[in-house]
Amino acid sequence: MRKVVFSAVLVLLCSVVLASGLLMPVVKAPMIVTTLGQSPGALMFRLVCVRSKIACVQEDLLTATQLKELAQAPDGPKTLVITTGTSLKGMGAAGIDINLEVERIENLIKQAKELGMTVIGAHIEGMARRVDATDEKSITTVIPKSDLILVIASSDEDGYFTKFSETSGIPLLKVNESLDIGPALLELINAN
Amino acid sequence: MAILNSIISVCYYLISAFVVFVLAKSIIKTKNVQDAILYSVMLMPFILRILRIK
Amino acid sequence: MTDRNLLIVKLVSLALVAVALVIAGIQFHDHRNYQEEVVKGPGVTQVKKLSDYFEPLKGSINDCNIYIIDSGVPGGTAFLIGSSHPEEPAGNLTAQLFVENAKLAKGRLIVAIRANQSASRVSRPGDAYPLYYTIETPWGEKKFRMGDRWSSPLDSWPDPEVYVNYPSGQLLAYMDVRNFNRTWPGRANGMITEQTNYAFMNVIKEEGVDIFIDLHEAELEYPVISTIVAHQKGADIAGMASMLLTSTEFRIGMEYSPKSLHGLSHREVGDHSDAVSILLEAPEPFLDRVRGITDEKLLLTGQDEFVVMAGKYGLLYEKIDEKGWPIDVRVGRHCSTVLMIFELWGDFNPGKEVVIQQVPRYDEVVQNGTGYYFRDPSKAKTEDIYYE
Amino acid sequence: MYFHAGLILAVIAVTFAVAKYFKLSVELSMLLAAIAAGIVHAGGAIPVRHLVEGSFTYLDVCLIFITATFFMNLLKESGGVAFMVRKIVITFHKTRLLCLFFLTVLLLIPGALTGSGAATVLTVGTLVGTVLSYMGISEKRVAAIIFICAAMSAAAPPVNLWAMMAAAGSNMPYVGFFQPLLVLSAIGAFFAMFFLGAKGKNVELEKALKELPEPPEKMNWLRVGIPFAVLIFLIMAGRIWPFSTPTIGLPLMFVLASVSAILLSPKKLQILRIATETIHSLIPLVGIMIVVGILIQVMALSGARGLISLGVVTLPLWVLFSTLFLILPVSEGLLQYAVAPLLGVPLILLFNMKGMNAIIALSAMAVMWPIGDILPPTAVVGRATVMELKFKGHYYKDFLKTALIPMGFVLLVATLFLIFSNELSFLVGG
Repeated sequence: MRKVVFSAVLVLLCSVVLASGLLMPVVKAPMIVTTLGQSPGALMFRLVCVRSKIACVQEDLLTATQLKELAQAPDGPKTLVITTGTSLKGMGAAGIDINLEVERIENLIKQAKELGMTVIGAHIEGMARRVDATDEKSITTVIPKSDLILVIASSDEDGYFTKFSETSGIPLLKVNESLDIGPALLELINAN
Repeated sequence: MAILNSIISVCYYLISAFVVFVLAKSIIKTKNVQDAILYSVMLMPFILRILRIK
Repeated sequence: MTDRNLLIVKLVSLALVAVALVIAGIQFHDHRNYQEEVVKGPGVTQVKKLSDYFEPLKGSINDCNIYIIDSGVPGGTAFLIGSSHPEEPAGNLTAQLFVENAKLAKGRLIVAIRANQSASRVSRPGDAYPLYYTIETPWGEKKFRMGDRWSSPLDSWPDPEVYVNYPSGQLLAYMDVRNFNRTWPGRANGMITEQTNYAFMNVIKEEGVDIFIDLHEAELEYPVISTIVAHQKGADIAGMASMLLTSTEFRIGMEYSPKSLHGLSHREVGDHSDAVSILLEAPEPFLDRVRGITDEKLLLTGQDEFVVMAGKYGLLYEKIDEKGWPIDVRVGRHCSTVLMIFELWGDFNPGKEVVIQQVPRYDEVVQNGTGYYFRDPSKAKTEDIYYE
Repeated sequence: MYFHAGLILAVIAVTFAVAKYFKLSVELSMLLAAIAAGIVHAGGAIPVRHLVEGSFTYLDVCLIFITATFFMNLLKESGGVAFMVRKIVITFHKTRLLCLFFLTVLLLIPGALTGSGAATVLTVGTLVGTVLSYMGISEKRVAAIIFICAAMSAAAPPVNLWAMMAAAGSNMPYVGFFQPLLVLSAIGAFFAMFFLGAKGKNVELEKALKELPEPPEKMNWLRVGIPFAVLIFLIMAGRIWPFSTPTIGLPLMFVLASVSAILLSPKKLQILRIATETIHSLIPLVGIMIVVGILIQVMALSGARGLISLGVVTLPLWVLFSTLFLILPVSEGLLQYAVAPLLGVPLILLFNMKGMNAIIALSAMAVMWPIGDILPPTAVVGRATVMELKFKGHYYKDFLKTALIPMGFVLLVATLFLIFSNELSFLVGG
């Protein structure tokens, strides 16, 4: 295990946090993470936060009402993170309803903006979650409405997110690996 | 239940055996050469199943 | 045609069919009865039978070996099974590699190499699978049975007109009553595949298994590929394993086990026991419907022009090029993923560690080949040889 | 690989054509094509194991055909069928539309329960056909109605073998299909029945009763109903008490229902003779299934199957939508149930990838496939229909041509379901 952790740290140190020239939004902890498409991206995001000691709650089915209640608590979340890319295990009846998911997330983003929260749209599971139409729907619902786009290098193999950031003016935070997300976020939080 | 399932399984071997019996009879009786060949080919799965080979 | 000529045709066609039946019959018979040799590794402390956990399986075709590798040092108990689907060879090869090599420093590891023996002793009509495949080893070739996804009808006949999974009541296609990864958690008075699952659940409960891993492979057209599928109890471990492996060895994803898809190990083992259940998928182009020539070469190299073409049309969920997905890569992925999951299990559950040694990781398997890790039965003591 | 697989396909086509030219039957031509392709693939050797193994592909389906027909033949011999026909004619001869409605429902039941259109034809096809002809519907229209309704019964829930096999192959639970399949198959069956059967003279009751065979005096609804009740009970028992009922399987269910028919028959039945005749009459049907299995195995072995599959899934989506109404029935005519894993699985994965509703899309395809059961070379249900109805007209000019409009209607509706799968997702359920 030590070997693995060592190499992971090594990769982390060598990784380059790529940030676009655009002005970064204010990112504050605690964070709350949810997913459009019920893929484990939100879980991974929480795990990397835990490793970097950033307060983060994972709520895969978070609703606008829940968010409002949580945000009004004293230690309520200040940043909403939405991971994109859908889970396809068990199509049909065992799968997810992408239209309901889109509706939930649209309401959620609207609520977050009303609450003055920063919204991070993230794609952190690589090209494997950029294959089909539901993946695309998940991305196009979240990313254009985000204050910050967070991706790992393998999610942006074709430069899709870089180009989108350039044309839309939404800042992009691009890291090499998912394990690099924590340190990169810490840097942003500390910059405030 | 296990015994019942075994009995049911045996019934299926008996049904297959009966099919083989009828096919064999048909081969003997038929006057059509093409039918005779087809019936022979049709015997294959039923025979191997009855012999519990496949 | 005269009666005489007709009689001749009849006799000739019957004779030809008889010859075909004898030739094919011998091959089917040999395949069903072929015994794979397993040399007990240095870590194996006990070899039990599945029927020790469920008496009715005694003497049946599905009474497989249960290898126990005990460190003697208190810790957790892990359970690894291969050949849930014997048409996915990286599963049983990896399991056997663990049995022949693993030594434990802490905790216990239980392994079943051929979880569904019946399915490993039949080939699928209409799909033209090879009957065997051979793995090169430093001491010669080692031959394995290529099996099917479903148990043999010789052991489970007939199928119901629709299969109702126990106890969920979910409807599945009729032949799935013979699909070992649709019949979990099993049924004591069900058909043989359901009984086998029931026996495995008994192993899990009686041995106090903490973490259970089921080894699989999948076609590239299928969305759940190169991934770790985890019951919610194991989601954190699987998510972390996915990230660590992706950053250090190879890309592997993670999926949650859907709560409404029943009969699969990653759902039912977790729901019906205290164990965390995880299923691993490696890419196997041999299983793709668009595959070209179906033979042992495709099975072992994973190289196929048609599958590559499907990839160019964006129809696949995993990358493929002319190098294909060789068996060593697939076995190596399973080895590293299993080791990583066990390591993380220990990190997340102090005092319940399962510390495994002498099992190669991905790079080593790819470099040396899977066969490098199999022991030579001709040099082993008779009492150390077991048969699958 | 492309050349090799293409060559194998060419060898199959040429051998089949040559064999047909020399007046060999469809079954033997196909067998020769499979053997030739196998030899070319193996470089001169005969892949014996594959030829034998392929013959097992549809063994269980063959047993269903055999036992279902045996059951129905027993009812026929005991006079039960004649009894039912007379009763239906007497009861409904004045209310034509109601009569057609009940006959459609009757036709949908056997296939819905077994997943086999041939089972419908073999069990109730003759009975309904007879009634229809007494309602003044021409022979070719009767045959077309029986075929379409049989095809729709195979598509109808709860058991749709194509959907089940494709769902199994793509790891979808077979859940949520009941409603879309019911809607599609009912639309198809009722359209065929009313389109082809609405017009016609009223039944001349006296004449009909005079011409219809007389059932034995002791025959009554109980004697004819109980065997059906036994069958339905056995099927339902497996659903209602799945964990305390042994696994009986459809063939044995038909045998058990047959036993009750024998016990209740008012006259002594020559069981052995009927059983022998049943199997004998089914030889063309069973024969083609066994030979198709062999051909499929050789095609899989040589990569020819993969080439076809690849060809279909790499078509642009709009081409696929506009040609599936041809591709699916034609491939069904060629390969039978094997199309579900062969084309169904890659197609459903493709549709899922494109964001379509997988359940609606698969339901639509699973209703289009059985329509192909009228097409050569296998034409299993089509052949069964003309065989059972003792149809005297021409297979293509009369039977197939009459069925074309309802076939086209079903294919059109199913294609619309496919295209608008997301809009129709509210139908998913059951």
